[in-house]
Amino acid sequence: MNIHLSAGIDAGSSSIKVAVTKSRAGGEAEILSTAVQRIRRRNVFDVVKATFDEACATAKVAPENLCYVASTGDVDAVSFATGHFYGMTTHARGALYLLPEARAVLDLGALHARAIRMDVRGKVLGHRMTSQCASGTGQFLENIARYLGVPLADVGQLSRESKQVEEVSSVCAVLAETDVINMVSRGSTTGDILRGIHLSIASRLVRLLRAAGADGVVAVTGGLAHDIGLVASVEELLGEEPARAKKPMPKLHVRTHPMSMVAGALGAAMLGAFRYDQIERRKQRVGAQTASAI
Amino acid sequence: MRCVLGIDLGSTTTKAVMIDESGRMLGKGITNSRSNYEVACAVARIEAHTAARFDMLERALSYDPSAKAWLVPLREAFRFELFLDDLVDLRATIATNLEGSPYADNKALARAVTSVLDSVQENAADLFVAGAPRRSDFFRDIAGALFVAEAESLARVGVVPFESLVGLYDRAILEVETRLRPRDTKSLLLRAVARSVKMPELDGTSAQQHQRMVQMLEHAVCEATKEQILEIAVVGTGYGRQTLPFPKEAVRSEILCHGRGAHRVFPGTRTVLDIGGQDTKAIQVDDHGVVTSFQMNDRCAAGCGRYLGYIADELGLGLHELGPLALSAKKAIKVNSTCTVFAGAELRERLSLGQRREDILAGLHRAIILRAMSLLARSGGVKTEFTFTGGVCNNAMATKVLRELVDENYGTDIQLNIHPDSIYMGALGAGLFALDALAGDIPPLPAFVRDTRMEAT
Amino acid sequence: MSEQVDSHDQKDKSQQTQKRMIGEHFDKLARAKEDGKKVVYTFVPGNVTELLGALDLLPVLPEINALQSGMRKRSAGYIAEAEKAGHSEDVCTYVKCDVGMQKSGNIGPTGTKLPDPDLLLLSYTGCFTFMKWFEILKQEYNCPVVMLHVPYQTEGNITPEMRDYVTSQLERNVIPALEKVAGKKLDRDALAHRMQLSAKAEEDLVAVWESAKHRPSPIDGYFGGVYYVGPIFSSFRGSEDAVTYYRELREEVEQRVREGRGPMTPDGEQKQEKYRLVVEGPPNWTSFHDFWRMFSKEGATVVSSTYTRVGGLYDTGFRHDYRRPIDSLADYCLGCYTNLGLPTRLDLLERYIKDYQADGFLVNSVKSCNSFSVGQLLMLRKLEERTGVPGGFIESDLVDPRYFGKANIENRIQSFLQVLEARRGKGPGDPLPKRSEGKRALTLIDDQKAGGLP
Amino acid sequence: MTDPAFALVERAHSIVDDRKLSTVAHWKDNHLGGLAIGHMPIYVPRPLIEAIGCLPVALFGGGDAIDIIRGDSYFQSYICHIPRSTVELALSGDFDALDGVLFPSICDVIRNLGGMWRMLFPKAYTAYVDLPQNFDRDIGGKFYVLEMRRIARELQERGAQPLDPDALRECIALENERRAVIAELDALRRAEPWRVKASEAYLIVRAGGAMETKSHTLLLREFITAVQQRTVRPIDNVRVVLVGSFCEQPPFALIRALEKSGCDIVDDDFQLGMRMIDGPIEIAEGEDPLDALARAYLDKGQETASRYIGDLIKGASLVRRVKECNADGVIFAAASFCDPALLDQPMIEAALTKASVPHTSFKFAENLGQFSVIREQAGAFSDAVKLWGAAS
Ligand SMILES: Nc1ncnc2c1ncn2[C@@H]1O[C@H](COP(=O)(O)OP(=O)(O)O)[C@@H](O)[C@H]1O
Ligand SMILES: Nc1ncnc2c1ncn2[C@@H]1O[C@H](COP(=O)(O)OP(=O)(O)O)[C@@H](O)[C@H]1O
Ligand code: SF4
Ligand code: SF4
Ligand code: SF4
Repeated sequence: MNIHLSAGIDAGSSSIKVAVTKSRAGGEAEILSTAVQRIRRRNVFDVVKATFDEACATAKVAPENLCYVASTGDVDAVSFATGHFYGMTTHARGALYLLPEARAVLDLGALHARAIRMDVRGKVLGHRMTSQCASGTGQFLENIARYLGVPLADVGQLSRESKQVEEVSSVCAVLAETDVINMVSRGSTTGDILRGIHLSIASRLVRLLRAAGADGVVAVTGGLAHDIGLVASVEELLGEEPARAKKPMPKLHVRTHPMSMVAGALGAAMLGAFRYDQIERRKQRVGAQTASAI
Repeated sequence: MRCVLGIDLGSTTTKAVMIDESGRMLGKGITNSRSNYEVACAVARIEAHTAARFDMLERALSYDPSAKAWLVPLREAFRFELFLDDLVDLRATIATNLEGSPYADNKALARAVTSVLDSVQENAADLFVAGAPRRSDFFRDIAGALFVAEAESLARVGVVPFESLVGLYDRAILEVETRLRPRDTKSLLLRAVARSVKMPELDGTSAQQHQRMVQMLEHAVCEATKEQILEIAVVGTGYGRQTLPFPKEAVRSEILCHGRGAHRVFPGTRTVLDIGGQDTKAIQVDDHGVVTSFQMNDRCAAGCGRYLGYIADELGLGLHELGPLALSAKKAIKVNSTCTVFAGAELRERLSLGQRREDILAGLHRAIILRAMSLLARSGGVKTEFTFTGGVCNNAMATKVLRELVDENYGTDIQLNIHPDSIYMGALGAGLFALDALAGDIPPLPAFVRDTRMEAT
Repeated sequence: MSEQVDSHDQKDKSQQTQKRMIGEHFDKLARAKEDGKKVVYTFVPGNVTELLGALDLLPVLPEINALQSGMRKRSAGYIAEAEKAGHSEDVCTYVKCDVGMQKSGNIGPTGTKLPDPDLLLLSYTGCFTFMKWFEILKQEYNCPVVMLHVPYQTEGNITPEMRDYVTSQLERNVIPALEKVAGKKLDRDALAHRMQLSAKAEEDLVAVWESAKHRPSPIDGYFGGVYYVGPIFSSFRGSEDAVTYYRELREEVEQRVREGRGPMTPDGEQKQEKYRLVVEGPPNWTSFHDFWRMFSKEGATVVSSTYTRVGGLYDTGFRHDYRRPIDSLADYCLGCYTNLGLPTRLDLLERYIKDYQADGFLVNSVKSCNSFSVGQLLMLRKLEERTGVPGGFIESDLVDPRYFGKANIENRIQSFLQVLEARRGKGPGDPLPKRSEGKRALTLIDDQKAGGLP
Repeated sequence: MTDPAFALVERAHSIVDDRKLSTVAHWKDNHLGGLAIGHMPIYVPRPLIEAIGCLPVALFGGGDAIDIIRGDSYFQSYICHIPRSTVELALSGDFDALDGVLFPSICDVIRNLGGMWRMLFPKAYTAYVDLPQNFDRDIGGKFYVLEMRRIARELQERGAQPLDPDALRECIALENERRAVIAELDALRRAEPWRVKASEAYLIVRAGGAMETKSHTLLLREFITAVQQRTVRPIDNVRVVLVGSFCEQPPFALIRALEKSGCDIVDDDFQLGMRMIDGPIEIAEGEDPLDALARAYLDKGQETASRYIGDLIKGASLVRRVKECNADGVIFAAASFCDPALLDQPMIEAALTKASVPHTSFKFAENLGQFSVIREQAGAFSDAVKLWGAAS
């Protein structure tokens, strides 16, 4: 069986993620490298190029040796892709690779949150996502963290250490800032405030998961998977659910992986290899048919 | 003198309006809403009291037509006196905080703070002259800007880190802001008189003239502060009614208050649009100022003043700069995102595509007013005369777009009122409800702040 | 339309009669299968109960079941059930409530299981959702449907073409289908007899409606009214029981008029009649009593309403006519309130406001029902224009408690009643001197006078 | 090389976007005394209207091009979008070229909108067209013929020509011709979807809504000839049938977004009225053409949410269509708050599931500006079909 080198580029709204993989037909794959760069206020095309080059260099793979460059996320951001797969498909595939027991994905990015239910192959069976409202997203947390003067990387830990939750009354990511201002002036600790925000976001995420019909192990992917405070809050709310529920609900377990943030890129890279194989085989089949016709 | 008070505790600002028994507006006060609603209400109320004293002072001087010119520097001087008082408090607070902190022994830091505060005091004087460009009237903003500027220059020469200085300020200002200090208006006024006659505007007058003026002003101050102001009734309104520090009987809905306030000022008003910080209301009133229908949008920042605030932050601009900048647009770029946060992201994206900041801003302003238009339409449309209230009135682009859209949709013969005191309409309406309570034989409503004798006259 | 009258502190005879009738009907339904009775599901507007009765068929009205589920706080669960099965959030909640109920075992309002239908009689009158509803039920129950398409009265009159269309369907589709299920021929004399009974009850019902012209009105023509229309809108029109019920009801109401008493409310008799209202639109069922109290505790009586005309409009003179049974059934179907064009609905409301001397009118716009709701905002404006009487607008839903915002609705009702008060000249009129302002554009007033900021 | 088909699409696009209806005004200038009669979705007997010398003008709401301000004030938040934009356009004077509007019986919203129209525009001709739900020739057919006669009579009172059977015969023939060309276009789309995009066909068909039948047929012919000359390569897309959008139309950009997310829309029910009758309207020897028109509606009307299906099974005809056009799946896209479509949805989904046809559903509004969610959803759908196929 052939060995395919492929790359996946996940062009998100806040950062670009790239993964280079080596796959065998049949699904076995190995990660050669990953790279993440935040866009900040730079030109997206430049960041894509830079991140891609970085990943190729780390993997010691020349771009021309890649059989497939798959983009995901923003279709228009990658001008040199062989093909494109949609975010839900790639996150599902990537999540399944990182956490094979997962049957659902919670993909948490800068401007969206998605709950995806999938089968053993990573095929999307059902999903729910936030659309026009940022009240459950990474940008919301970023804004609050910026306001509190806390680096993103510390957000999770601070929230985990909180003993007392500050309840956020507003559902809106913007108006919640007013709540936060009030909390600060009341002298609440940063951790308590963050935990309040986390729980408020988490309650929305739990609803998304339920609506998507998630069951069993849920893999958290996307940048917010790094936020252990948020993940803990989702766990906490899931734990409280049965007490409140009238009917028994499927038991959910959330899991993360150190590479969760690049799940989309990883999935894209692997699906790219898979698709390459599929097309090659089809070509051969068509070729064989033509041959026999002659 | 008997009077009533209306207080509008908004999400962003708290406003108070004082009305005497004849229905005359005596004074109004505004402050930023804080976490501590009682304090916010009390401060707004004190400000209204002060304004009322100035009103009385003006009347006490009305016999002398030239006195009007002196009132302006007097007001500035008075503001400055208040500023200095607050600054004293700030100094003390920082000192206390520093003592209890791990940096207690850091002499350099202590010295640096003192020096920053000294120069704040010094530089502030320039801001309190007639016509001086002041970004805000709130102590937090004025002192903050001066403090940060000074701290920056100190930090640049490497004396102490910027963060430690600003950190001290941030902590202390919260305490100062939420601390209620009694205000002795009379002695403050007398101090202001002494200061004002030394102000540059009054240069060129002889010593004798000075002397006479001081006497006249001091006399007027005594006259104006002699009479006690008796608050007979207070009615409160505003955002998050459950959090208002008022008894239930003394609370009226914002809808009713805005409708009534706008109608009082412009009796022809049949439609009121209020765009505040966290909500937008479209209100229809009848010829008595009674609300007949309304539509409201809250819980979502898209379409409220906060939307513009968020965009301003995103661009690193002040709120007051937003409108003028948008006015210079060549066209309005349509913004697709409804959500404030998404609009912010879209703004960034469009800027990176090379679109003009002004044009995007124009689109953002249009978006917020369009949302208001749809609320208006749902509440019953605009009929004859229309009043725009709330903080967003201060944004010239918002008012321009509103005018255009009203013209387009309801014809150019609609009268659109925008009062410079638009932000007080809710408080005024509340005051009028308080006046009703006074007119009827309803027993006076209980006072709302625990310490009722804040004004030591 | 409910047997739930227990909150009334004293039970009138008519109420006991109604309770008995309903109880017996549901008992019959529960025993239908063992008794060998056939069951036909159909809708309230345009129902041809006399036909069913004459053929000894038992009617079930899914709309009534849905509203009962709403009153008994079951609807939220049923709706959730239907939404889980793929029904959209956006659509009529009666349908979802019914589908959910069916999926949860089809337990009826009295706690017994309802029999499955032997036939769905799709009386397609005044609402397009009816068709979808029975298409869905048809797949759920896998049973036959017969369609009775009633054309819409756009112009407020019934043309011979319309009547002919309906009677042909009755004669050639509906009656044969019913006969097939019933296993017997329709006895035309029995039908005529039933129609005679219908007309009798209708006569008494109209007298009850008109009693509200008295001051104080002895009835509430909306909240109370939905109880009064129960029998005639549902399974009992054309029965002796219904005749008895309406005779008793009329006597009681006439007695109240003589005694000068106001209507009964959930908290006993309403003592004061401060406001007389006309209401357009169905009520909310999930918080029916709370909703009612918002009116009764303020002294507001609804003197007439359009919702109580959805199952037949009798006060404009229509009566079932035993001499021309099929024609009059057609006229009945064509004349239900929701089958009238908006201008006709507007005329009717205007007439109610004038005839019943209302101080105001209120629209309760329900999310579920496009048939009622589309156009109500325009009706509100036009009615205000035409009558000069203030109108109020509230939004809720029939049986989805998520759309009944109690505080908001209460707020609006109170503001509305305040407006009525103010219109009478007793309101919080402005004691301040009026000043008139200048021309258009940015009008400013001299603010220093008003005490500018120092 | 410039693509002549593209130029035709552009022309169609400008007609579709012309909300002031200037082509209609132009037609009136050239047909003195002719009436322009608007009609709401989905179906009215257009040949009848043309036969009495009127121009039928299909009205499909305001799309995403207009800001709705007054239109909103007449409709509660839970009502679909098309009536808002329709009222907005009318109040803005954009319908000034029309002499009247027909409101066919497709749902309570359109029906009541007709009533509102009478109140808002008392001078305009407003008629409700009650399409029969009884498909018996002697009952529903008879009623429908009388209904059509009434409309012809009422229009005649307003200046239209009297109904002449020969004229009607001719208009039916023209309509049949158009139907045949549209069918040809549909067949082409199925065979080579990369040659003609659904979004292009959408514009070409929709442009006919405000044209005389014969001019539309011409445009369609020209377009078919032009696309056949295109040199294009097939793309690795999935083939979908899109249903649910028979009344309020999705924003044009949404159709494009779906195409971009890897879907070839090989069949759809956009502007269903233009294709409502399946096959030609056949006039029997000596038959009154009005009877033939009614008969075509009764016997050959396409299945859609506002038409009673009688003893048939909901969704069965869709499954058949999916097979016929060899589609990989179905996208059900309905307007938000569209009761007919949304009440149909669970029944249709059940039928598709039973027949193992992959499907996905979403809601839209005609003025939707953000498609990210829909694009993701459609993309995930097309990915899944592409990678794993229908057999799952
Ligand atoms: N170390 C971290 N801790 C907490 N949050 C993080 C961390 N890194 C990234 N994030 C969050 O993840 C989000 C970006 O996630 P990502 O999946 O890259 O989004 P997108 O694909 O939309 O760009 C950011 O908004 C940020 O809030
Ligand atoms: N100087 C200014 N220039 C432009 N906009 C302003 C200015 N001041 C306040 N605003 C706007 O007014 C809003 C606050 O309005 P306000 O009526 O005080 O709200 P609330 O009643 O909720 O406290 C702010 O969010 C801002 O958008
Ligand atoms: S509620 Fe806040 S976060 Fe949500 S759409 Fe509105 S502005 Fe955006
Ligand atoms: S739409 Fe209205 S009339 Fe139709 S079923 Fe629902 S509630 Fe009844
Ligand atoms: S979109 Fe649906 S509900 Fe709206 S008018 Fe059209 S068919 Fe009726």
